[in-house]
Amino acid sequence: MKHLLSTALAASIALSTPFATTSVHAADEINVLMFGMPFTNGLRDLADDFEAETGIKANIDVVGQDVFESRIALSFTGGTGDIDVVHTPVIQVQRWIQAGWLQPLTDQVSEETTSDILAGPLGAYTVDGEQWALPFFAGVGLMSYRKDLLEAAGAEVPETWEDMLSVAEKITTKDQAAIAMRAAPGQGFNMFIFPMVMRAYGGTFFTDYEGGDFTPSINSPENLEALNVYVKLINDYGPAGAGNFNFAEVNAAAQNGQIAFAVEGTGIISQIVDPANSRFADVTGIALPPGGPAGRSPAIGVHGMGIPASATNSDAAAQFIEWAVSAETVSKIALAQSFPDFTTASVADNPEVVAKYASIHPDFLSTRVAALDLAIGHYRPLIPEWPTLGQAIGESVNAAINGLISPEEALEQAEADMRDILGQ
Amino acid sequence: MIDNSRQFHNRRRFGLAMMITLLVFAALPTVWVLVLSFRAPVAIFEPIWESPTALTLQNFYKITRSDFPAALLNSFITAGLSTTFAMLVGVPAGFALAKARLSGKFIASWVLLLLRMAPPVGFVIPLFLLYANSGLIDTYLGLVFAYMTLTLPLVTWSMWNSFAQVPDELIEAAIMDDASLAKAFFLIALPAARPGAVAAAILAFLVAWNDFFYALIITRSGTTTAPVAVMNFISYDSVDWASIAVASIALTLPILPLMALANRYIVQSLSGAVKG
Amino acid sequence: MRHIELKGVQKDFDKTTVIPPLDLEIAKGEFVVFVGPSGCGKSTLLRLIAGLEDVTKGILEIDGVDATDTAPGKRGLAMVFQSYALYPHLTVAQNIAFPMRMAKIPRDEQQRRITNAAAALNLTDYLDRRPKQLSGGQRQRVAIGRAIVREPSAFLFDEPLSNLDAALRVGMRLEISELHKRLKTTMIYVTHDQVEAMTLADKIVVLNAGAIEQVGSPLELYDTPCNLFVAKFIGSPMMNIIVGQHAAVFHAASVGVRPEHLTISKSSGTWTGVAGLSEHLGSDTYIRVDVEGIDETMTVRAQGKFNVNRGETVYISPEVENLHRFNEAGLRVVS
Amino acid sequence: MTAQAQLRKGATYQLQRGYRLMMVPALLAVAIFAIVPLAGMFALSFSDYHLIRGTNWEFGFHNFAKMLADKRLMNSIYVMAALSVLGVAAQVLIGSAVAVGLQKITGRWRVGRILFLLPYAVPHVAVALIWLSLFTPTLSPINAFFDVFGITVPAMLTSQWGAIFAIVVADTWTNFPFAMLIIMAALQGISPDLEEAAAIDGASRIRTFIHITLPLLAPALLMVTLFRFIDSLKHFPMIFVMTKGGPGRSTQATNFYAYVQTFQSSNVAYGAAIAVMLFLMAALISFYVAKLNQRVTS
Repeated sequence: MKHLLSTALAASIALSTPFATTSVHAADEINVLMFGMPFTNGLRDLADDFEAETGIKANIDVVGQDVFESRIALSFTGGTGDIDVVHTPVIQVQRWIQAGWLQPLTDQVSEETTSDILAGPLGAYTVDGEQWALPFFAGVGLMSYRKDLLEAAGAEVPETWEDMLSVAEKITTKDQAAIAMRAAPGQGFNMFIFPMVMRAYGGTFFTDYEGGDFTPSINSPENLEALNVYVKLINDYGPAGAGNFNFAEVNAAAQNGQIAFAVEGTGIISQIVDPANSRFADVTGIALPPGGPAGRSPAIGVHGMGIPASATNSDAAAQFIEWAVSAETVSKIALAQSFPDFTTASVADNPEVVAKYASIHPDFLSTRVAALDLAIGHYRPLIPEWPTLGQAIGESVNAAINGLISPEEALEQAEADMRDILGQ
Repeated sequence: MIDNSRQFHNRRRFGLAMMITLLVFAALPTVWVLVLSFRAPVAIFEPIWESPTALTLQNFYKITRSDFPAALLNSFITAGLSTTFAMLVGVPAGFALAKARLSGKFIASWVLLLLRMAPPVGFVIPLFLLYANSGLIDTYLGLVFAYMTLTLPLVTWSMWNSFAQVPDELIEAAIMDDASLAKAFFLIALPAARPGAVAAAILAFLVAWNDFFYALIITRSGTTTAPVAVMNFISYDSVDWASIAVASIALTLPILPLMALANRYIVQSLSGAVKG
Repeated sequence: MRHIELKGVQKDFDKTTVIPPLDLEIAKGEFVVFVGPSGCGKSTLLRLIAGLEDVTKGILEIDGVDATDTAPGKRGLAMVFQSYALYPHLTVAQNIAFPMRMAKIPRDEQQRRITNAAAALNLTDYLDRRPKQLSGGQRQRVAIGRAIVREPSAFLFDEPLSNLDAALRVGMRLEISELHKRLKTTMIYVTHDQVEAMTLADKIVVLNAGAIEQVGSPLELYDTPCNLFVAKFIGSPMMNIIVGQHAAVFHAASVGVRPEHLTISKSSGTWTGVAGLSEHLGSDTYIRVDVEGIDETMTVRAQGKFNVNRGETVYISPEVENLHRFNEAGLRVVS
Repeated sequence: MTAQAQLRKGATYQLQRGYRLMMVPALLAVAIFAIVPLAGMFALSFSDYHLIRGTNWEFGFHNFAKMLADKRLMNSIYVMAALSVLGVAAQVLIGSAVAVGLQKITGRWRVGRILFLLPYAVPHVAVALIWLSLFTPTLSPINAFFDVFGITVPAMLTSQWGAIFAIVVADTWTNFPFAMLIIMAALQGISPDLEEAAAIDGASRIRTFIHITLPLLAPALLMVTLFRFIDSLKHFPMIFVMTKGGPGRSTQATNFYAYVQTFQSSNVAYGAAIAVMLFLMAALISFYVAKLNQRVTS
């Protein structure tokens, strides 16, 4: 039986190896796979610049995030070598490194390049002394608020989630919701937002992450308190359908004036406060996200670019990455797109860039820096299992929001799932 | 008598009301997509009656400058090729299955149905590993081969049914007239089963055109098909509804004339299968 | 002269033998009719000759040459199917032209033959129509036309008239008969209708359960049926069969007598019976009679008009010289 | 035809061989394009192929043993059953209603049937996106319309049954025309004499429909139901686009769960085992469909 099966599998996998082609594309050509966000869109528009500079043709494929996820898993394991440069969300990178899907680019990028990159995001890609990717994006959690509505309600900008609850109650009427946050299940959706509440109340994912004790602690009283707050804010003070909102819906609700507060990543907040996008921009302010007994922990999401282990053209790939994160390229993109999340330090010295984002909102760049300072690198645990864990926890949290199970049950279920996934 | 006619009118009215309700159900999303496609991006989240003039052609222009037209072309090529291959291979096979004297015809029909109905999620990984080793990832050929798993059983099975309705005596008459089997097939059986063949080709094209899953896994930038490309309008921080609406229209328009043209043939070929 | 000859031909479907080994000779120009009840294997036999079925055992010769394994189209035979099997997407002219196209006959020759056939079959006005637009009789003629133009050495007809209504059937029967007289080509014709067989055939082959019961001219079969099966199958109304005591008188297990060989009288006769239903056809009268000592009701033909009331006692007498005597095996006893 | 006759190479031997030759390309194609990946799927289902955890290439029934205790799988089957039963019922009902209704419409209004056919032409990804927009409260014209009257339409995608309802609606919208087409075809096959005869016999219209029309439609209805049912086991784009299996796991139908296991949890072997289970279910149903169809083809 066993023999038969392995033979069948081997046959199905290797049947056509004799026809295998070693290279999918020419040597002076690289394939870049990214998912859609302002930076990557901007980068795609600059592909010709790269070819003009280096003579290397870059096929920059910018796809939807779902499409991206489905593709890379098989490309990496299949070792197809069809991707030379890949988008590396920091939360996934650990898993990829462990699985051997990336090659380090420590020796391939120059000191000159790395020294111009913010230390935090750069460090997020340093594992076992090797550099596995270079960051181009660091989004942090911010809060936008409607000055006019706060004034009308006679309330201050909330400093803590406790404050938020009381302010939200004052603002919420039949026609006016107070707040919207991502609630859709997913490690990049509600699990981008919820840990901000969790960590403010002192909640953690593991007993001692820094000390290396990976016993799940999601079922803690702190987390339960946080989840109750999160659920209450969304259900009692959110607009209709808030229980399944994702960033797009949050963005739309804010721009339509449906809500007073949005706690979101910089990308969305910058759109909410941008007069070109939003009719309420002139009455909207920016602040740090609320904190709690354990302080303030803005969400952080880092994106970078790395080289898959199976890449056939890694020299050209490294060249591309260096070009993509260079001050010149990033400045161009920051000017062409709505992209304030750059990690190349010297771009902030570019007066045009500074002027552009100051014109959107004077506090924007400064609040972003303040939030970056507060953010912890392992906001979401940097372990290989995280994507699976985050998915499972996100599903439970979403179920609690939508009343399918109670918050207590949700956390119990999440803890059981975590143990299951971690094999404990 | 009076009672009867009132009943009759009530019934008519009820029937009419139901048909109108169903028509609204059928037409609303279409109308909505048309509206959405002409909405100015700023006004997209506002009800149409609040800013009825915020209409624009910009969305259409924008999409012509994206990757979507290329994906549409890829869809045409792969759906067209896989339909052609499936017809070339499946139509003769359907004919032979309908007319040959074979044991195990039941098994054959079962296998065909099963292949048509099997869940692609199980197929796709072995297929991917196979492709990865043979350089078929992101090639038209690879996608066309994958679509053959959908279109070939469909074409063979429905042509089998269509040819079964062509009387055996027609083929025998041709054979008696000294036609070779090939001539009997091309000159007699195929023309007699034409509605079925047209319907089969259109259904096969639809299935391939419709596919999302295979294309998601085994295409890259070079051969991305339109159903996958439309997902690219959902990006990291926004959903481009206007482009999605335009893309949906672009995805549907090529199918419409086919459906209008083939409506008759599909009913014709289905009716045989159903009457049996 | 021998044209088609079957030597020990046997046909099995899977493991069932539908035609046990069988010998048959068909002479050139002969009009042969295979007749028998449905399921007797007559169509299968025709299809064996056509080549649409394989012979399991035995040899089929055409013109003295072994044609057992010859492809159907190469046997020089033309077939007219029960359903006509007209090609629905082709016009009448194209249908008729099809076998000539296959034989690669030059265009002008094709045209000439189509014109001739259409004229002969009254199809000239319909050449551009499709089969759907024709009546049953016209379709039948197109099928015949398609067969004629090939100028085959023999025509095979598979119950060609069974889809037509009664009136049309008589007309078409005459047309086929005249066609045979004109072309003098061998024709093999399958039917379950013994009237068709009697009126058309030079030679009738009576089949039962795949086996030949008797071969002969219509009158031979009528006058000297070789067994009970043929005796009962040929002739309408059916031959009266008498068994038991009354048959024993004639030293036979059973005795057959046709209705026209019985005379009926109200005064005296061999057998005494009670009159049942009478059918008045004008020229003749058929009277059903229940005879004492005979189980089956007998049919008697009286010439002209013969009036008898139901229940009236009648006397009937057989013409002894026209009696058919059969032994216990049902075979004819030759006196 | 018996083997005997083939050995004989008789008159029809060439013909039968010709038929077999015509099947060869299809057989080869099926073997290469379908049987090979299928064998791979079965092999994987017995393996321990995992994209992250590593693979020892040990074969056994462990995946199937795991399935028995997997609550998420049970949940997914439940979801799949709900989606299939509700969706197929709605499609058959609406399809029949429209088919019967359209039968009464004659003259130039017949062109109107294209309106009912249109949804069938829309690719499923587009269908899912369109209905996602209609179920997104901030965007949907339905919500906006009812807002005018002060009615708040509840958000569908945030509750289990709401999300199932949303998927069923989208699925029904695009697939009822299929049911409609088949039932229209079957209605054409029913002689109007029968209904007229029933009317003359004094049967009410409802009785006529139940006793005359419905039994004659039964084969068509059964065919539609089975076909749609099997297809609904393969639900993917609607879930992928509209709910991602949420809220919670309440729309994770089995096929989607297999996808999640394979692509999100990297447990390819387990995903393949679930696919095998689905395959066996499809095999069972298609066996029945093939039986039904046998009358037509033989």
